[in-house]
Amino acid sequence: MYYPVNFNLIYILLEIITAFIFGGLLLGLHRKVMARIQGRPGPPIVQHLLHTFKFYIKELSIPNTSSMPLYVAIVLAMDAVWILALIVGPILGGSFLIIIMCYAVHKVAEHGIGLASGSPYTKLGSTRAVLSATAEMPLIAVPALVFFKTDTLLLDGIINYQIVNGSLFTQLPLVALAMFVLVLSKTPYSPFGIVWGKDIVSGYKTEHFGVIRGVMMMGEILAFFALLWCFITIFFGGIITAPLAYMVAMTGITVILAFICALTPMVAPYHAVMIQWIFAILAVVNVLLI
Amino acid sequence: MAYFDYLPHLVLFTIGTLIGLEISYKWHSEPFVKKKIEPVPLILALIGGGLMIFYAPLGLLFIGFVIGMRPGYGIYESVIGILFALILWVTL
Amino acid sequence: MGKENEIKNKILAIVTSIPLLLGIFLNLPLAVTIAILVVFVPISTYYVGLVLMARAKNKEDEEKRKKITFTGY
Amino acid sequence: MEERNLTIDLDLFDNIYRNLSVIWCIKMNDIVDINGLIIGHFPFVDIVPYITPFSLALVATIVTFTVFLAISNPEYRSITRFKEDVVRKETVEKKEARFRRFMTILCGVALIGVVTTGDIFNFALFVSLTGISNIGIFAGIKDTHVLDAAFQYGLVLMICSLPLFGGVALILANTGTLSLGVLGNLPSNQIINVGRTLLLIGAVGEGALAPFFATKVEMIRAKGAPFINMMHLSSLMVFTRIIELLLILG
Repeated sequence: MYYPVNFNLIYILLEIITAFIFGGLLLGLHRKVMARIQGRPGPPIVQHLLHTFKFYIKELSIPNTSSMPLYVAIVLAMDAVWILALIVGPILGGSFLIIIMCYAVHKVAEHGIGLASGSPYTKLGSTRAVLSATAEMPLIAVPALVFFKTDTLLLDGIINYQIVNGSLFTQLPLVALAMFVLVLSKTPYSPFGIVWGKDIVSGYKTEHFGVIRGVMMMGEILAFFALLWCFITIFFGGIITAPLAYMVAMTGITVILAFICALTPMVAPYHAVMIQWIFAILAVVNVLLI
Repeated sequence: MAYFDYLPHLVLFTIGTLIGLEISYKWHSEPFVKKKIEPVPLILALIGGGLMIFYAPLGLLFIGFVIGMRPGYGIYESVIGILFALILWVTL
Repeated sequence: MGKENEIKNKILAIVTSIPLLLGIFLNLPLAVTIAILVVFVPISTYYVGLVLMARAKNKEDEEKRKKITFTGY
Repeated sequence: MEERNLTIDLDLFDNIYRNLSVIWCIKMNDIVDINGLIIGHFPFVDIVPYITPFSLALVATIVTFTVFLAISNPEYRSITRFKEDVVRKETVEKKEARFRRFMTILCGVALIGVVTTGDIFNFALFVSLTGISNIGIFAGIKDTHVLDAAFQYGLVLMICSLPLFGGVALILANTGTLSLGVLGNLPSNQIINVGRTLLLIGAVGEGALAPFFATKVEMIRAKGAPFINMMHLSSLMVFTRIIELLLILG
C-alpha cells in the first residue's frame, strides 16, 4: 500500500504545511516570471508568502456596515474547504466530485465575501463571481467526460487507469485544455480573473485586510496547489507519479500560466464567460469525436 | 514517500531567500544599478551547488540566499550555481 | 480593540488549538482527524493571527517597526 | 513505481457489499466508483438514502452554511443621493428579514434533502422545493428590478418543473424503479438517456444555472447578504449533486 494505513493528524498537517509553502513559492514564481516577461525586475520569489505573513500582524478592522458573523466565517470557510480538498485529493486519493464541490463552495465563498461587507466594490466583485460561476460550470463537466472514459471518479482509480492505458492527456486533449482554462481562471492576474479585476478596485477583496486577508490568502494558496494537483493527476497521472515529479510539473505549469497571464489583457466579463464556454464546448466535441 | 519529505527543502529554501533579501539590502542600499558578478554571492552559490549533491536542503539554503537577493541582483550568480549543481549531478 | 477583547482572543486561540494538540498526541480515527483539521485549523489560525496582531501593536519598538524599509514587511 | 492501491480495506468492502446486495440486489455499483465507499444506508421501503464521503461533505457544508447564514445580520448599504449632504445607511427591515431568514433555513433543509436522498423522485421534489424557497427569499424585497427578475426566475422555475418530473417519470416507466442504488446497477439505454437529459434541463432551470443565470445576476442586486448567498449556495449544490446523479444513472 502506498500510504500508511493510519493517517494521523501530524501526517496530514505536515502535508498541508508543505502544500502551503510550496503553493506560496509557486505564486511568487508566477509573479516573478510575469515581471521578467514585462521587463521588470519583479519581486523576490518569497514575496507572496511574505505578504501572507505580513497580513497576520496588520491591524484588522471590520467595517461598520458588514453583516457580522458572516464577514469572518465565510473567509474561514474558504480556508476550510481547501483544506478538505487537500485531504481528499493528494492525501487520500478520494472522489474527484468532492474537489468539484470544494470548487463550488469556493465560488459561494467569493460571492459571500463580496456581499458581506456592504461596499459597492465588493458587491460588484461578488456579482461578477456569480457571472463567472456560470462560465466555469460547463468546464466542471470535465469530471463527467473523464468518467465516461475511465468508469471511475476516484482519483486513485483515475491514476490506476492511466498507468494501464496511458495518460488521459493524449486521449482527451481538448478536455485537458478546458481544465487548464479552469486552472488559469483561478490564477492571479489571469485574463479571466474578472472577479478581482483592478477596474473594480480589488473586486471582492477590497474591504478585507488584516488578519482576515492573511487567512484568505492562505486559502487561495491552497486552492492553487490543489487545482494544479488535480490537473496533473487527472491528465498526466500515468507519467507523473512521484512527489518530486509532481513538484517539477507544477513549477512548469506555473511558468506556462505566468506566460499566459503576462501576455494577455483582462477580458471583459461577458467575453470571459463566452471564451470559457467555447473551451467547454470544445471539450464536449472531443468526447463526441471519440 | 509523501510530499512532506520535501518540507525541509522548502523551509530551508524559504529561510535562505529571506536571509538573502535582508542581507542584500544591507549590502546595496543605493538605487538599482546594473551590476557585474559579485564575488561573495558567487562563492555562496557555488557552495550551494556543491552541497546539493550531498544534502539538498542545505544546498537549497545557500542557493536560496542568492536567488532571494534584492531584485536585480544575484541573477548570474544563481544561474552559475544551478548550472554547477547540474554539472555535478550529471558527472557524479 | 480593548484589553478585554485581547484576553478573550487569547483564550479563544488556546481553546481552538486544543483539538489540534489532542490530535497530535492521541491517535484519533480518520474521520475525526479530518473534522478537526477542517474545522479548527482555519479558526485557530484566525485567532492566533488576532493575538499576533495585538502583540505587534503593543510592542515598545513601534517606532522602529514603523520605519520605512526597502523590504516593506 | 510503487503501487498506489485503493486505500480501502477489502474485507470491510466485501462485508458492505454483502449487506447491500440483500436489499439492492447488486454486486457492483456506479455509486462506489463515483463517490467512494458507501458508509451507511437507511433502508426504508423503497427510498434508500445512502451515506458516502461525498454526501457527508455536502451535508456538512450545507449545515454549516445554513447555520451561519441564519445567525448573521443583514449588511448595511451606504446610499448617497444627489443634492443631499447625508450618507444613509439602509438595511433590511426587521419584519422582512424574519421572513427571508425563515426561507433561508427552509432552503437549507431542502438542500440537505437534495444531497442525501437515494430516490430520484424525492430528488426532484427537493430540487423544486429549493426553487420555491429561493423565490421566497426574493419575494419580500421592495425593489422593482429585483422583483422583475424574480418573476422571470419564477416563470423558468415553473416551466422547468415539467422536464424535471417528466425525466423522473420516463426513468420510472423504463426501469420500474426510482432507487438510485438499483439504477446505478442497470445498463443505460436510449430512453434513460432522454430521461437524464430532461432531468438535467429541469435541475438547471430550478437552480438558475448556466443558461438561465441572467435572472440570478439581476436578483442578487438586492439587500440582505446572508439570504442572497443562500441562493448561490443552493444552485451550486444542486449542480454538484446533479452531476453525481447523472453519472450514476449512466
